[in-house]
Amino acid sequence: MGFELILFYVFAAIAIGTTLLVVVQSNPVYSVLLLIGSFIGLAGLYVLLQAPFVAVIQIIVYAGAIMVLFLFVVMLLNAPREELVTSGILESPATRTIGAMLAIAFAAELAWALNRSSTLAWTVTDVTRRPFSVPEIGRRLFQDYAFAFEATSILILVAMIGAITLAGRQLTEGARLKSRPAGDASRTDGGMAEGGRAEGGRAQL
Amino acid sequence: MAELNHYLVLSGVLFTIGTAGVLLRRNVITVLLSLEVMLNAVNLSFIAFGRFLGSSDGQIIVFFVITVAAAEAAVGLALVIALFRHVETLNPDAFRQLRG
Amino acid sequence: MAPASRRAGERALIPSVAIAQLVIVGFVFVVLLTAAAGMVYMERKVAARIQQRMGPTLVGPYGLLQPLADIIKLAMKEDTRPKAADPILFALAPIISAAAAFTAFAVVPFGAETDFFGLLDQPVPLQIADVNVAILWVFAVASMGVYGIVLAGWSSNSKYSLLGALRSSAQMISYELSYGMALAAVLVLAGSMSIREIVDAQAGAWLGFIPRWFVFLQPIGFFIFMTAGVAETNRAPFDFPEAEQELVAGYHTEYSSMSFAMFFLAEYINMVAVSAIASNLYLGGWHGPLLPLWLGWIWFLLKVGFLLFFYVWMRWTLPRYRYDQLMAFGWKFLLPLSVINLLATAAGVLYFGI
Amino acid sequence: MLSWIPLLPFIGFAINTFGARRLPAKAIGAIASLAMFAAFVVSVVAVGRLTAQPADSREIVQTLFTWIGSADFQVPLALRLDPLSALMILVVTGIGFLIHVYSTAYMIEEEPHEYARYFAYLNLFAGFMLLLVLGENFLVLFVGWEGVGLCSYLLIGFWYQKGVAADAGKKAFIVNRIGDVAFVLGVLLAFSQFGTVSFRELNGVIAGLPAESSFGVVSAIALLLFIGATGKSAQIPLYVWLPDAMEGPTPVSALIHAATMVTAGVYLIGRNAVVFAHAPEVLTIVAVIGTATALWAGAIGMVQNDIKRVLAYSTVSQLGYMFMAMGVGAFTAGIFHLFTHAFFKALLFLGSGAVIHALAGEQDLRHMGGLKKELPVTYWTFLIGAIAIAGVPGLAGFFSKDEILYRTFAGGHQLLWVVGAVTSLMTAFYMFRLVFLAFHGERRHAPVAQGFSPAYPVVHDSHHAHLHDAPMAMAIPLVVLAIGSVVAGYLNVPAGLGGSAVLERFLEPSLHVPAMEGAHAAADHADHALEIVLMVVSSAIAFAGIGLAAFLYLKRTDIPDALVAKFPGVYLFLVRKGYIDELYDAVVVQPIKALSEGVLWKADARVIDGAVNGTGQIVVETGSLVRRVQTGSVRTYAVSVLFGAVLVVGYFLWS
Repeated sequence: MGFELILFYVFAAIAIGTTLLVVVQSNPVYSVLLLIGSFIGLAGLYVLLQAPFVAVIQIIVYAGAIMVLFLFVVMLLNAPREELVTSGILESPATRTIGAMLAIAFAAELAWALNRSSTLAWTVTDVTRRPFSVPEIGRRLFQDYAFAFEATSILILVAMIGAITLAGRQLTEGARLKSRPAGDASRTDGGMAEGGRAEGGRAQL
Repeated sequence: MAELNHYLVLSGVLFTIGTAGVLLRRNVITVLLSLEVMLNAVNLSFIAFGRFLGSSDGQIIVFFVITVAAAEAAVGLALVIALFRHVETLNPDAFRQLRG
Repeated sequence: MAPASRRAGERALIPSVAIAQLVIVGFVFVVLLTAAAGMVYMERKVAARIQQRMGPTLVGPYGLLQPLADIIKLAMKEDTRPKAADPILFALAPIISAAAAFTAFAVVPFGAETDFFGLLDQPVPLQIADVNVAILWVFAVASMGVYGIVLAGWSSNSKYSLLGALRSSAQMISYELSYGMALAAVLVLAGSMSIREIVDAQAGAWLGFIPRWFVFLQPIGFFIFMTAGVAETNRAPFDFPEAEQELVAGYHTEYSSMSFAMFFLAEYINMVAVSAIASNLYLGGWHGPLLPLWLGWIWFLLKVGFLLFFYVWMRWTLPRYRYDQLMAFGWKFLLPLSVINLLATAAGVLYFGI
Repeated sequence: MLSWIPLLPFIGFAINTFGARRLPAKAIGAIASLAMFAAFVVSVVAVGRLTAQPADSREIVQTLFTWIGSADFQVPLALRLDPLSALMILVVTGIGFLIHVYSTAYMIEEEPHEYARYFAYLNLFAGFMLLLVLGENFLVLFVGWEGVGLCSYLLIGFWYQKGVAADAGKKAFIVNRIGDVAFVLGVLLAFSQFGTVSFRELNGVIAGLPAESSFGVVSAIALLLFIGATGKSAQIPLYVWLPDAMEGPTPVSALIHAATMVTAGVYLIGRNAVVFAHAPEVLTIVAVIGTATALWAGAIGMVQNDIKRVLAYSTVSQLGYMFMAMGVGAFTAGIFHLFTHAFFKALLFLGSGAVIHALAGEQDLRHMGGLKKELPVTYWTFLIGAIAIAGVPGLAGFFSKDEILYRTFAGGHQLLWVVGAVTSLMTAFYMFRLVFLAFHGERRHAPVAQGFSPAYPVVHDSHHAHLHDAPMAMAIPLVVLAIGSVVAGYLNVPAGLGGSAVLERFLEPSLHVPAMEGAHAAADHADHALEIVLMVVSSAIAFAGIGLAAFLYLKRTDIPDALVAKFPGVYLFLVRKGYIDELYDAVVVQPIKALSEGVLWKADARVIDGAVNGTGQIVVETGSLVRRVQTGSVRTYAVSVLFGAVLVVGYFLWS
């Protein structure tokens, strides 16, 4: 059992453990933090897979940007602990069990697929040992995949505009009146942070 | 020496966890987080395949996935905020105005 | 005979290098801690001088032991926590900031390769880890630093803290972009992401007397990097997270004793890290005239010291921005400027092969 | 290099379009003219290079890029310069430049942005025309072909506030469409049969075939192309648009409707000489149509009273001549006439423009007269033009026209020759009728100011204002063109007069037709005595026409009215242009209107709308059923998605 394998198990344990906690955790803030932990574990795995670049990108974009966004929203909404509301038919045990069963069935299928498929015994051969240098990846990304790249950039732009138009709007009077007293502090901050982001957004556009 | 199926199994497990989260959680934000988990599981298998097939496509596709995930998170969270302003809750089952 | 000796050499080599690495790690850790302490002293002295005061004089000669006194004081204090605070996160937050601050230094080289005067049979780089995505690493860690502050602000469940936290996170996110762009410009110039290679790309001199430092090729980039760096470290004139006059003490209002000390530490280590990276990327790291390569670390220290002094100088000279001004500056001036700078650099490399 | 020739006018167009409201009028005119001049210079250089090449294989080809590339159908956007197109670009750019200069003065009273619009159109036209003549294949040519059509529409309707002008524009556009359809069909047929749209390849392929004895594919192609040509070049039956096109500004009439665009049809035939040569029957049709047009238009031209309409009909008639030449296989002669005609007809139009300018928009011959004294420059240049077109020996028209007539006769088409001779009599007659009515005698005033034109504000009362002769910018082009009209003919002095037909030999490579060897040989070796005789005859005819005109309109000015009184029917018939417009209206326009009415209320309202509404109904019905599925709860959707995923994965695992 080589050093690399040990590392693999360590990172895998981190990833699975944190992810599980993410799902069972009832406090969204914790969920977010745990998810960051899982990302870092995955980043470690990427490094094991000779993809350090992706690993760092994963940390920068996912952990550094997307998750901050989540954290922002959680704080902004001063997210309440999950209420145990029972909202009509959907909360009937039947549907819950259906969901659970589907999930299990899916897992079963995955397992089946894994031990059915023949590609699994692959290990790294000398051909594939060589890691990919960043310039190499960059070249492919900007030459072979240039169109997809441009397309995604446009997608990002659109998403940005959409996010700003959706969330950048100031609270309407009605919403203000309905606002709960508990979270007024966070709401004011929310307004400010929102203003900050909206402004940033405009500057970007 | 880790083999491909180590990674694939791991990715499958993560994916299932994410799926369960999406289906079972009653908090939109957590649902979105579970979605990210699923995406990451897929990324992992992409990179693993890329590594073991000796092709850089795996990594490149992961970039695109990450980009899309960023867009998805931005819009999704914006929607969550907009919805929260109306119904003051994060329970997805509360957003029923679109019932046909 | 010869083979035997080589074998012996090999046997001797492996552990000695490993030891050297460990030594370096520990060394860096200690140096950073002391540097933070030193910074406290320097800060107070310079501030005093700028305000025409003497500053600390009583404790030790020239008040040199003042930092020690401060640390002891902090350690002795009671560690309080608000009732409504979230215990785990409240404890976690300062650790995250401090850890992030230290981690950033993992990829920062501070000297040429050396074999410690023949101590080792094989020279080791004066650096913890020479990874080929170092710049991105720095960027990533910088983006991790946000969490400490945000969590601190949120978990202590107090208006001022939350205000500070949100402000700072918005600020850091905004300035990270310019920060990254400036880094990108440098790596376009050097054609590598390993800081060591970047530094070595700055060896030598133009016309024999102008050192080949990137600051001469990237004056705008340097300016952007330093500005964004100040914003990243939440120092004046961008010290919104802790705007005493506005938010009592911002995100660490509720903190006291060692957990407060950790934030303190983190801030100073961040300064050191940013200065070290800046002097590596723009000021040619340990390359400089007059000194042999194995003494290059002296140059390095001088440069870092200068930049640190510059930090303090700025803090006590410039007034604080207004929040909207900060945002406007970051998004409407710094970011476009950095983009233009990057494009210009790329064009230069592409067409003139600078 | 070649690409610059059409590009320069386009650049001018762009500048004038976007600078319309910013640039001063002077700058606009200057830019437009400069663009044309630059194009002219480039053309001269290009032609210089061309002539430097060995005589038998002169051509410059420039392929810009592959325009259409699908499997075996590759169309490059290529320009080709050969002797024929060389001649054309020189004409287009040279005369075009002169007319631009002329326009700067002629249109000066327009609003600045209108002025810019005018020059933008003019440049655009020049660009397209050059593209047309330089096109290496049918498609490129077609782009130019349609482009010039568009510009002609825009420029005819330039004073769109004036209903007549707008209608004339539409008329020109639609009539041209009819021809264009045939043109496109011809191109498609050519492609489907011979798999190429490149002139050279097509002609090469066809040159290999024997001339068709009966009406076959080649003949069909030729016929279709010819119909297209009749549309553009105003031949029977599609000539009706050209006279109305005179509603446009006079320089436009000079450039588009006399010198360049209308000759596109002739050029097209010349460009595909081989194709036509292999379709003898079509050639005959061409010849007959051309001759008929020449005669018919000449006849109408004799009685028109609008100075520009007379010129318009004379243009139609001269084009008829060109087609006659093409029809009898005398391609060189036809192109040669095209060349000379460009000079003197442009000259005549510009002269008439000067007259109209001086008379502040007056166009009716009956209200002119005695302008000789006030407008010396205009008069003399106009006179030269008239002499040239009439075919008086020594001037351009003489050589080209006699070439045609001679070829016709030598080609064994005596009947056509007779008609052509009669036509040249008419030509001489109406031209000098025009000259005498306009310039000689004494001034006849209109009862009230006629001939509305927004270019001339009504306050500017024409009759008592002092008549000013053409200003410099207008005079210079007149003079240059006058010189051209004199000397242009000497490019191709026939062998009969001891000349060495330079132009003919220059054009030989482009118009060389293996199948016609016999005819050419016959023509070349025909005894020069016959040629001389024919020349004498036609000169005599020309003088006769002039004399008759002088007699009727200078001496016995009562006779014309008497004639009119004697044969009112004929006169009315001719004045009304043979009721052709009315005929077309009755036969074509009205039926189409009726048909479309029917379609609108029957087919469209019932069938199509019914279908559309039906679809909507169906959608509504299904929607009301299916909408139950839409529970509006996110997680139901998630579950269903996962369900689908499970099914799909399961399927793949089973198989």
